[in-house]
Amino acid sequence: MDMMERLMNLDRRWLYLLVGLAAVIPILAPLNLPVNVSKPVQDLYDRIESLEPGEIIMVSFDYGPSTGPENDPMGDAIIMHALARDLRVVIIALYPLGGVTEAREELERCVGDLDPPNGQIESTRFPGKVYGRDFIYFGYKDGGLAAMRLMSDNMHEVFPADFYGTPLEEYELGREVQGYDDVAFVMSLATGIIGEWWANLVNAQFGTPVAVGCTAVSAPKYFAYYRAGQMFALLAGLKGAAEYEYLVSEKYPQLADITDSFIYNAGKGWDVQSVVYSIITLFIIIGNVAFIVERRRQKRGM
Amino acid sequence: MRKHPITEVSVAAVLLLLAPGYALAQAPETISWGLRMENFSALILFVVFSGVVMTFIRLAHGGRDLYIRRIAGLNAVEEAIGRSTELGKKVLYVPGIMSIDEVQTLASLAVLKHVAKHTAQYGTPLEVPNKDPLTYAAARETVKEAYLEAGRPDLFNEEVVNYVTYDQFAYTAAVTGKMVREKPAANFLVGSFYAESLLLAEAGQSTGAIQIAGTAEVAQLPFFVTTCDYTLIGEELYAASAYLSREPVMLGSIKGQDIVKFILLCWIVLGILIYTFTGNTAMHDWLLSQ
Amino acid sequence: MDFGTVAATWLGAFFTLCILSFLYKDNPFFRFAESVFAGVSMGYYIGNTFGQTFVPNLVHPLFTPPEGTPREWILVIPMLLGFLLYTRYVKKIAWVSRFSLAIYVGYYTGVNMMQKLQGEVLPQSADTVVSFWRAGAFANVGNWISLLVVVVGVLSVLVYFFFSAEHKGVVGGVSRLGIWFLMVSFGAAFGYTIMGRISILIGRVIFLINQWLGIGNGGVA
Amino acid sequence: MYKKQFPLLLAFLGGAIPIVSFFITTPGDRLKVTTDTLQDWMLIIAGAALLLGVVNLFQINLRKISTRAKGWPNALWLLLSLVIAAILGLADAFDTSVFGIWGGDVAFQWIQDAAFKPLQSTMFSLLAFYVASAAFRAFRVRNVEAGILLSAALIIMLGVNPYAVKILPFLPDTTNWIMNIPNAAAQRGIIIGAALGAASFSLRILLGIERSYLGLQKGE
Repeated sequence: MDMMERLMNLDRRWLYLLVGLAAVIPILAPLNLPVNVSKPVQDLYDRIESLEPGEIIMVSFDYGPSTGPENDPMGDAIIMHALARDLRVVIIALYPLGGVTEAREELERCVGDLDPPNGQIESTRFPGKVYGRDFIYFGYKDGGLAAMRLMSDNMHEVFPADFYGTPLEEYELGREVQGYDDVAFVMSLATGIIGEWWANLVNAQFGTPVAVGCTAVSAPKYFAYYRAGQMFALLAGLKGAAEYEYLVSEKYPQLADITDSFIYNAGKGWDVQSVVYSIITLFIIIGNVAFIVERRRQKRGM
Repeated sequence: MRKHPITEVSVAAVLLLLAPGYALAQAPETISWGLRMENFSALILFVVFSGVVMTFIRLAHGGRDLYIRRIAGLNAVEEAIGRSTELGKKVLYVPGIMSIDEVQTLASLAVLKHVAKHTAQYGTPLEVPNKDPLTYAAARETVKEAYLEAGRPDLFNEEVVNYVTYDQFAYTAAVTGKMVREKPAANFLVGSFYAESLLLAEAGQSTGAIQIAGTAEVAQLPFFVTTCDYTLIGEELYAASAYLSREPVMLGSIKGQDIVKFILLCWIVLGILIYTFTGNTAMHDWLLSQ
Repeated sequence: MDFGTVAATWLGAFFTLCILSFLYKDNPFFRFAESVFAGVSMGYYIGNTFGQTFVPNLVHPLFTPPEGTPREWILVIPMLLGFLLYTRYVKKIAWVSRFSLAIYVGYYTGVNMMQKLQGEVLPQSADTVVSFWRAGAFANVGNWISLLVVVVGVLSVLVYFFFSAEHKGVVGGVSRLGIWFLMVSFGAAFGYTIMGRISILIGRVIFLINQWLGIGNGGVA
Repeated sequence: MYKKQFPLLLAFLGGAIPIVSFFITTPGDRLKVTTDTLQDWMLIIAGAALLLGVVNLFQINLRKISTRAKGWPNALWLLLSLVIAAILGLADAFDTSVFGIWGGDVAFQWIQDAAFKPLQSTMFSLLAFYVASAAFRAFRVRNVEAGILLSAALIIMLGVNPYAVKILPFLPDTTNWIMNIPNAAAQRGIIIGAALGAASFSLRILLGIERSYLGLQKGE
């Protein structure tokens, strides 16, 4: 029969249709596919859970819009987790191609609309949390490695003013953070090499604990750093983001509500990725079964 | 010896390039003549490499027969052009998306010259769309000369080698569109490629064209290998022009490069043995900047 | 939202759908989008080249230097080399256009050659010179095997690239092994890269659903 | 004669300067500074070349329009959008306003948001579909090599499948091992080989043996 042959030479557009549906459906109606929390992700969660209220963490936005689907939910989850635990958050951006807007957008997504220069400083999502005291956005700095080296004890030289142009000295949290020693750890949300710099420069030279949230494509590279102990935790791609989001949502139902209200979150991204991978895997297997059956038949036929 | 115009010209060249820059260069006077020790290993490698390669070029020039193994992708070049000729369809040649500051692009242009010569001989239409303007300029020279050498300068016009746009994906959109509409019988995807590699190769595959790809971009090789009929992998791309031209001088340089590769292999093996059994890291350390 | 933003969103959605329609088949909408894409991107790079290259590196230092700084007359040379490229349109002196190409190629060839030797051959080889004895290699069988796999992999792939020897006998066997290593690498990298591609698609889907159709509250930019 | 030889000489010299300055220092490190100056010049040459492409685009598309060749309206759209985007871009570059209404920067940003960026990222996103069809077609057990290719890909793909990982919990670690060990080894082999090949090709260029990029014959 020619069904096998037809399967083998299936019009590729059917496959395109399935992939397209797999990308749209989970966004509109989440499938909530299971996630298995892995150790590198659990490490980050445990670290944040173990910090004392009032301690400061630094989140660096080292990616641009093209990897937003992977990195954005990591930023959301960690910022909200920290605020829910009454930690304080310092946000910076080092990625030249769009890191600065990513950081502002994710911050506003987490805390609600902000306009510090005109007085809108209290978070609408986290009542009582105030810009400049509980969280602050230092803005973007170019120069990568050089800036990171200088930040170790001259934070104010690198960032004289915050994102909105107000001198750091005018904010309580701004005054307090003079260098890496003032933060409990640095979390880098990275797309390219900047995350590696945090590990092999900042962690290696200044001993600052570093965690990285990287894209799936660069994950194997970062996994080697994690194994070598140069970073204490690692979120890799949509999978890592979904695992972390899951942990936080389990413990803090109020955060789960916020996350669920987003049109996009890591759980949905993970759904899309899992389904697309399953479709491709399935088709590869079908294609091979058809191929083997067909070849057998041809051999017998001759 | 007769005085050659080249002497004056070369003096002019030195003046043009070196003198003004050198004279105006302002730098601390603390540095004087010396070797950059941090690049010392590279210097030795450079000297050995150039020495061996040039020796073999000389030997080849002297008429020594040099064996080079078969490279399947290159043997298929003529087959692909032949099929286009039979079908009366176009040959599409994509020289990558990078400029001529990238060696892969230059290697691609050398292959292009060979391809263009054949298409000119057979009168098969050729199209070379470009993303980079300097590559475009160089490819135009290359193809024009190839047509001239093949005795068919009449076949050359401004549309054979053309310019599309400087954006990677806009270029890809235009070229994939072209593939689907004009259905070339042979697609060459040779040079430096990034994310567009699979878009081009998969679109080309869907039209049933014979596809020959070549790149040294490690991240793109998987996509070419899975979607093209033949793929020149890394070093094979750089050897392609020598292989196709069969010129002894070129083959000599391939031979020389093989010898250096062999020396390097021996160094690695010996280094591992010494490191493992004596703990001496000298052979490892020497390879890194001092 | 102001009119400009709304218009940009609608146009963006229109173009997004035009490109996606190519998946079904080539059609007039894709051809239109393709042409606009080529035109707009070219215009963009013209603006970009002037804004990022010509104005700061040529116009300012040569024609409008800030007060107190002298004009950098030396920039006349690259400007001239740039103009030489255009002599190709004048048949008689067309050969002069090769000068600029030659300098450009020569310079980068020199730079690249050093970069390849110093930045690729040396460190990558150095990473392969490992000890099977030290660094706790024997303490952990897994590590030892990994080391062995790396060394065998690198060497066999290098043997595959030998052009002087026919792939027969020992050389043939080792280079076959090299091909297997290449296949593992290609297969794995292919399977792995799909992840990154999916997230780009998600970005587009969210743009259409959220920004254009206005469903949900905020997402990937 | 010098028409042919002079460019080759320029190429040699252009390459010799960075190579020499890579290895030796000269008084005041002037050779290094010269090399850096050359680098800036190259950017200007590359920028100047952009207009070469524009000239060709106009040549080809104006001919299409004037002869009413197939698809000529698209040629018109192409030139029109090129001109508009270029005007806005130049207005931005020279800090002027467009028709005195919009600031150049605002207008240039708008056309990027409305057309350039969505077109660019959608074209990029087609890859998600293409990887699927390429994988389906290419990963077949035709022979030993193809079988290895397929197995490696399948292991990796199952490693990110939540259900497969539930059954085979070692898959994610296997994925990392394959990516970091055999994959890295093969890539290293390719990189070393390719770097040597590139160096040898570079040498042929500097010596004037490879000259097809200049449109020169051998021996000229």
